[in-house]
Amino acid sequence: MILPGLINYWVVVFLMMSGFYVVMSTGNLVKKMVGLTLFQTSVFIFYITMGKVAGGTAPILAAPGTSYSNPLPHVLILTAIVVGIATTAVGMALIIRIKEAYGTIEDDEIQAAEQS
Amino acid sequence: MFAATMAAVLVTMILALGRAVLGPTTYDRILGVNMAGTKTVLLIAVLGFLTGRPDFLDLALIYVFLNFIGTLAVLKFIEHGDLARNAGDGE
Amino acid sequence: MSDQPILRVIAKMFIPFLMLFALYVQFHGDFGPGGGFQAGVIFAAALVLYALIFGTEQAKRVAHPQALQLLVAFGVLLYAGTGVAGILMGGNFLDYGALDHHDPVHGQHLGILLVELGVGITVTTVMTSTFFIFSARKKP
Amino acid sequence: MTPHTALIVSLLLPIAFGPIIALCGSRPNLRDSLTVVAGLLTFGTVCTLIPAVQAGGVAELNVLEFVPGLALSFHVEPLGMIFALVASGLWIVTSLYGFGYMRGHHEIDQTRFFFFFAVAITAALGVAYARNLLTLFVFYEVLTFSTYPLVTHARTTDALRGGRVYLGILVSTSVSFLLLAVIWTYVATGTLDFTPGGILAGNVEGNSLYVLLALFAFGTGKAALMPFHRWLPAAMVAPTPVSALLHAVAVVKAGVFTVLKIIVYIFGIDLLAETGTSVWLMYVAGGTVVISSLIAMTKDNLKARLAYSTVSQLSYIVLGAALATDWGIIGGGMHIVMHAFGKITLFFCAGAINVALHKTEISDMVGIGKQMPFTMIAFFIGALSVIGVPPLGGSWSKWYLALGAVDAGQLVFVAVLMISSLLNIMYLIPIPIRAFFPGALPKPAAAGTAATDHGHTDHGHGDGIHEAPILMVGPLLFTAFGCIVLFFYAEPVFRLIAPIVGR
Amino acid sequence: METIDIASWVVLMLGAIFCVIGGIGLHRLPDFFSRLHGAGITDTLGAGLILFGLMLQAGLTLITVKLVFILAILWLTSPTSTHAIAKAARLAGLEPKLDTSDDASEGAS
Amino acid sequence: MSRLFSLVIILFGTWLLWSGIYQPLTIGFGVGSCLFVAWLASRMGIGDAEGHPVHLIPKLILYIPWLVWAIVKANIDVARRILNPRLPISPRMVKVKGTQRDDLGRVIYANSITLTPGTVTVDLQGDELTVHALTAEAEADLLTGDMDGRVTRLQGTKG
Amino acid sequence: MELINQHLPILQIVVPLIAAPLCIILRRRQLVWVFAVVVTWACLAMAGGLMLQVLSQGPISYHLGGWEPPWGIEYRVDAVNAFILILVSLIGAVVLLYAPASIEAELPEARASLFYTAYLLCFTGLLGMTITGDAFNVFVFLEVSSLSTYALIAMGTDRRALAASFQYLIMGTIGATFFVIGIGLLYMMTGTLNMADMAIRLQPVLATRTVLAAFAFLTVGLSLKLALFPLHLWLPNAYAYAPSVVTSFIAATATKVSVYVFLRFFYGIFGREYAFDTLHLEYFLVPLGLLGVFVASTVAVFQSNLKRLLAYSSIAQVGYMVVGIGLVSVTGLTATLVHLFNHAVMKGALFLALGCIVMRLGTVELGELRGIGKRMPVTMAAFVFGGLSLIGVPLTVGFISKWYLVSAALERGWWPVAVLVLLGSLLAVAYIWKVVETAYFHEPEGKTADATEAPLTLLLPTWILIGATLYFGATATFTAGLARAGAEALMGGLAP
Amino acid sequence: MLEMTDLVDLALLLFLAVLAITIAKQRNLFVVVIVMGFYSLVSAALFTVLDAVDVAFTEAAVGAGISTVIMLATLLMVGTEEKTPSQPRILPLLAVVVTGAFLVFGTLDMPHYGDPQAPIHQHVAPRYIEVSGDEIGVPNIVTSVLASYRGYDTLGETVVIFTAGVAVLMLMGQALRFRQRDGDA
Repeated sequence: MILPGLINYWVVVFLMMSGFYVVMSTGNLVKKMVGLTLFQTSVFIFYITMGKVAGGTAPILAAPGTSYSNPLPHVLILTAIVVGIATTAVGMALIIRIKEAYGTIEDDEIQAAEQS
Repeated sequence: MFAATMAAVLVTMILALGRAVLGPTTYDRILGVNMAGTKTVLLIAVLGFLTGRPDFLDLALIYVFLNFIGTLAVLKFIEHGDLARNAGDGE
Repeated sequence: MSDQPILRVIAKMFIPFLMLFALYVQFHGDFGPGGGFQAGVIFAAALVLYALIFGTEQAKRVAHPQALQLLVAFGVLLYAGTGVAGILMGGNFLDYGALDHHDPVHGQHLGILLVELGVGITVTTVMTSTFFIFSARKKP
Repeated sequence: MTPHTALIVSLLLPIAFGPIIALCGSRPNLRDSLTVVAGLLTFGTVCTLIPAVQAGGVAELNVLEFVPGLALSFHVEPLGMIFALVASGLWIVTSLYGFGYMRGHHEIDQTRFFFFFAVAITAALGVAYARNLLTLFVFYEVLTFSTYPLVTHARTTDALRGGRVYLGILVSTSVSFLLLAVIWTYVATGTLDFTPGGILAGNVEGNSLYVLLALFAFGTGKAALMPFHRWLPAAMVAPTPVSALLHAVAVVKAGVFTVLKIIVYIFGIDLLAETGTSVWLMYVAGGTVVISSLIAMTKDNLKARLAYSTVSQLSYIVLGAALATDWGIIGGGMHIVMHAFGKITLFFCAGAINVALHKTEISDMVGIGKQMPFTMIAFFIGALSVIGVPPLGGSWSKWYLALGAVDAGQLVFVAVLMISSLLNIMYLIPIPIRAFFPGALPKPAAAGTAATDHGHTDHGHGDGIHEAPILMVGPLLFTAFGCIVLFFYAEPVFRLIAPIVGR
Repeated sequence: METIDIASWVVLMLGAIFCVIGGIGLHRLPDFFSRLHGAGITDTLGAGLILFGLMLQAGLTLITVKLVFILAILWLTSPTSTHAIAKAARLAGLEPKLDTSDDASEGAS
Repeated sequence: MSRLFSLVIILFGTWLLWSGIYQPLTIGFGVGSCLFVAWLASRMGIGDAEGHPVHLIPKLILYIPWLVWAIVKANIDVARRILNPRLPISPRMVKVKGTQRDDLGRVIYANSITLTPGTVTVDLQGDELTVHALTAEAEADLLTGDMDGRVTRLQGTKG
Repeated sequence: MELINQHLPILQIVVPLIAAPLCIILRRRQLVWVFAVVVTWACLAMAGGLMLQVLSQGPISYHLGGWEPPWGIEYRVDAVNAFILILVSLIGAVVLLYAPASIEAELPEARASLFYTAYLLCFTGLLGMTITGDAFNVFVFLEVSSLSTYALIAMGTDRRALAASFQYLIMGTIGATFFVIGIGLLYMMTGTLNMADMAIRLQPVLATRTVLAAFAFLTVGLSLKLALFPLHLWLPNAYAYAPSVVTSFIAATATKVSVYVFLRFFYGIFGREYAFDTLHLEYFLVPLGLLGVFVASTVAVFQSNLKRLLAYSSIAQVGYMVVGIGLVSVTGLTATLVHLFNHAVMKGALFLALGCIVMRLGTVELGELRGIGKRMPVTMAAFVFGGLSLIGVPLTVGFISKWYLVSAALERGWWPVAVLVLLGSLLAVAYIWKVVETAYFHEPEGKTADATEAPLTLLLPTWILIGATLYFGATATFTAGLARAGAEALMGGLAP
Repeated sequence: MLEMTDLVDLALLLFLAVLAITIAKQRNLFVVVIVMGFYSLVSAALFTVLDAVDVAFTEAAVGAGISTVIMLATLLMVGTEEKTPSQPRILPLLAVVVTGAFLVFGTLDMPHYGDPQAPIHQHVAPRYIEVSGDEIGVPNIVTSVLASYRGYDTLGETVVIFTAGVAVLMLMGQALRFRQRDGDA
């Protein structure tokens, strides 16, 4: 049985948006980064979801006649994951530097420090 | 058969997850997460059999490894005493 | 943390297998899940584990930061160099088939092996040195 | 020298001398003589073009393909010839005058001054030679920006404020109206070349034509049509040679020249005459003539009064263009020359008075005729020429303008011209009169300020002649003389202009 | 073949049951330290039985070898992690909720 | 040196078991990988007796079944208590001394304690283990020293 | 030589790409610099070569790995991106000349060789985004350039550089993620990632809601990257606090490349009919662009930090480009493309001039620059020329852009747009003249009192760009011709 | 059997949703990071269910491993408590709701989950599946595509990682100083 075909996507949309919301709503830089990671990871899920073929298996050649899921999204997401971790690393390095420079990692406090 | 096992694993995961979400202390959360992590290993192992392609157990293996490393990192973090201040974070 | 016997002992037993597993993943990416990137991350994880248990300074003696930096560059160069080799051998950039004119499939295989190795090296070294840099930072 | 070469050389000479002048900054004498040499050479080269123009042959030159399909191109046609002659000729005179003024006044940064002066002249020549609207616009803007440092030369707060108004109005109008109009024209017609008979006919019609004319007329801020005239008095913070050359000759004339050219070669007088599109412009110009004359009367500062006088005189030319008749155009063209000579004389005099006696207010100038007889005589001649009294050059242009008005059936503007002349008399003539005959006329109300300035006034009442340096008096006498000559030899000017309208 | 299937089925079910029990324990037990024991159940016997059941399914293949590896590593690491968490909790000042009743009364039951 | 050698052998064995692809190239990679890992391990100083306790393997074979049996028993016990509506537990902390010679032995002991549900090693300081026991029985079991002795014997004979 | 010609498209990217890790190996800063300079100029030469090839043979398609396009990644060079390639490599090459003197003055520590590495990576990323014909490949190189940009920006001496960089990182990553979502949706509906292939396969499914969503996500994602008002918030601080070299390079290239990608997607993949005739993107782009022009210019007038001032001006200029896109005509696109180039040249020059000032004074606060025109005449002259270009004075490149933009607006009959565009440039007069007055109408005092002219190594690159500003302003046949060729290609759509 | 995988799929998605909400609500950054690591782990499990074993591998290694470690290392230096947000966050919520609504709107015309007739399964991918075995000679299609067909993307990916390394080095500078001391000695 194929479950009503779009529920998966809707949940994924929810995931993406919760990540997006975290980024937008929090003033804490670390949490912003976490939110970003959440957002990106959810996008990965989105891609992978669309690559799934009902009745398919992992795209590693096995017995002839096997049906495989689509390998292309997998490849794309492998790349995207790498990009994600790279961004995280750079973001975290920046956060540490910000903490050293400002003594805080809260957005509003940083802004207050600049104004004074 | 595998399906039933799978279901049980899922239920356990839900329970562990519940602990992770509910807390109340940070350590309960870590415990929940850690336990759910090992359950993921089982999940993947069972899944391999369920889908008839059990040759992806490397995945399960890496999960065990990483779960361990993750937990150690957490411990290292706690040892630095940073968490002492907010041990019982309540809600 | 090396004064914690349980962790120390278990980690010591563990690390060689983790590293071996990383290499296994590296070289079996053709046949099953895995490949250079995953291998690199796992290898880095092994080094990170070592650093967690025995301290960053000790880990730096094992994996010298300067060597890591050179290897970072080397990984990329290996990948790009394989691509350029494709050009020099008469194909397009990254055309591994050109690496072996008699048996393009073998050329492909060789090329994939090399580029995966490049990826693996870069990822390992970047991740490791990133962790070193982070953990060596004094708390402000 | 072929006309082509002459064209190039005359354009390049000033700009080429600019850097040289700048480099010679440490040796003022060399620098100043170079400036004069450049002026003479330029003027000479421009003169060589006259035969070609009179022969009807138009020297054309494409320099750079500006944007594909639109080149920076030049040619010489009668109107441009006139303007080029005036600008380059008076440059020499002004330079000479400038040396005297700048040295006499101990101005700072004279090198920079003469450098930008040279650039401005190039720009003026560029405007004169423009083959198409784009080229004209380009040099029009270059002129604006290159004169800005001249206007603000003093670097005082006042200069700064004046510079802001100057730049603000000129750039705003040119960018928001003129450029829009230019591009519109291009989009509508596909060309920007100045073509006898105009290019708009058949391409733009109805209300658009009105809008376009308005954009052009007001966009040419340098023509100082009300309400965009404020920059001109504001720019009087500049040193007098600048006011003289740029605000009696180059800049303002570039403005009215642009209007003339656009009306003649872009709209075509036939189109305007048929459609009556420009009638409103006549009223605006006429209004400007009268109103600014009235304002001029209230000004006690000599340069400010002259500035408003200029605003008024410029609108004569615009009026002439707007009349869209042969005589109107000819009158406008001639007025460029006549007014240039008259007004530059007046400005020179104002500068000379300033340098010699440090006086800027008219009410302080009572009785200075004794100290500066030559200057004040020249002033008198210049004033008469501006008013349009024979036997001075100014009378011709006014005559032709009046003819044009009659031709166009707009008799009301004949009246405007008359009234304006009267007003001119009222605000210009009292100055020399009271200079020579203190107490001959009742003191104007503003004279009261003189009392507070007593020490200053005293200085002026010394005995004997106290003229400005010869380098200043010479040029102003020369231009005053020019006013007279132009009355008797107006023929060449007329012959130069007439071909535009096919006469 | 049949017997192995049945055996593995039984083993898997047992494992599943232990897993769930551990999960329940995670919620029923009163404090963090006692919950560690609940987690212990799932990690040791629950996981062990399930993996063992899978081994039975796979037979003598490399898959079984891998399952053995997984189990071995799991059993090596899970007590270590548990210990680490417990120790960290104690270091952070979290005190176990100890049985306050008399030791003897408990021993009697 | 011999320990390093045994490490390589064990690693290579592991490789072969994991790999499942026995082509010259792959096996060659395996050899290279094992050597590389061994080299790094020796650089790290983790190939010693503590980190590579190859000498214990024979005895471990005897110990593990016993441990598994202990685990099963403890599991069943704890599982019963969890399912019991009254939840008959009485958590307690207890300190025991490990009689093993070195850290390796104590670690095996501590982990064995943790592996058996009902007891968790909370701390290991010197030779003293702090254990959290869920029930009095578990505590009592621990205090019998049965497990302690077995682990000690695991190491013991080699002198 | 034949080999090089044949592989020019890939060499364009791979040469700087390989050079970056080599920089790490070379280590010595002077050596690295010389090497990087050679590489960037070689890239410029290659970009020129590509342009010649494109002009003589039409679009070039290069199959990476030898795989045919929809299966492998394709590099596709046509008139549009060859133009952008030239732009990016020109700016990259010129700005790099400027780097050593400047970063020694501005970088907190000697991190020079890493700096050049990151610079080359950023350069590579931008080129890669431009040249590729594969939608996902754009994302990869986008991230290469973005990540290096974050690091480069954070090198600024002011601690605000860090906060700015982080803000950019967040916004940039959100933008990139939106972009990825958009590509994912498109991929979902077409099954391909090759742009040309996508354009064809998209036609039958254009009416679906999914494609609409993809369209929206791509729009928002790219708008974030190109700092379209009101998604520009990351830009001013990032430009203001980055080291001058970085600001010059990024300001001149990064948003430009994003604009190009924007064009590529909307004209190339979705097609003009869909984006504009069906969805009327222009009613969204033109108002936003104009709003951006006015708001950003007005804010710029009130800035006291010159870098911030220019940063806001950049936002305004992006507004012009977007208006050009929204006019949907060959002239409008020509305006956008030509402005890409023109703005890059002039803004690069302006920021370089500011770099000279920073080097001598350590500040670009307007209040501390009194009389600087006297002390650093050559630098300030460059600034004034650049400023004039920003205003759009004839004989500078700014005028050319304005000319095309207004022509396009009038062609379309949107005369209010034309008027607003012109009025917008008056605001530029306001903020530029503020600087001119401070620089020239005060006596030098304080820091400026004993400032000296910047060294030749800084002035030379600055004046190269100013020279370009004036040259291409006087004769725009080259730039405008290329831009027009590109615009026509874009209007025709990407489908072969 | 298939029903089961779909069920697992949904169950895991729901887990993820719960975790996402936890992350959003939780103030203790330490917990946030741990839960995020776990989120990665669960999503990796989901990837396995969706046949993306390679991705699962990577996501597990990265998300649950390195990424968590790096974040924890950061937390060590910056503290763990998120300040209570002072102002109500209406605008973000609005933006998120609008974006989400648009995405949901976009899903309405999507090919259904798992539909073998979806365009992506018709166009490019089939070729990979059919001929990569012969062309590349590697059983893992993902590896073939990753390293050969789209090898250039992977080169880009390597460069991204390299860039991140350079960026971190530039920002934190520790290793460089170390190197210079070394070099001078």
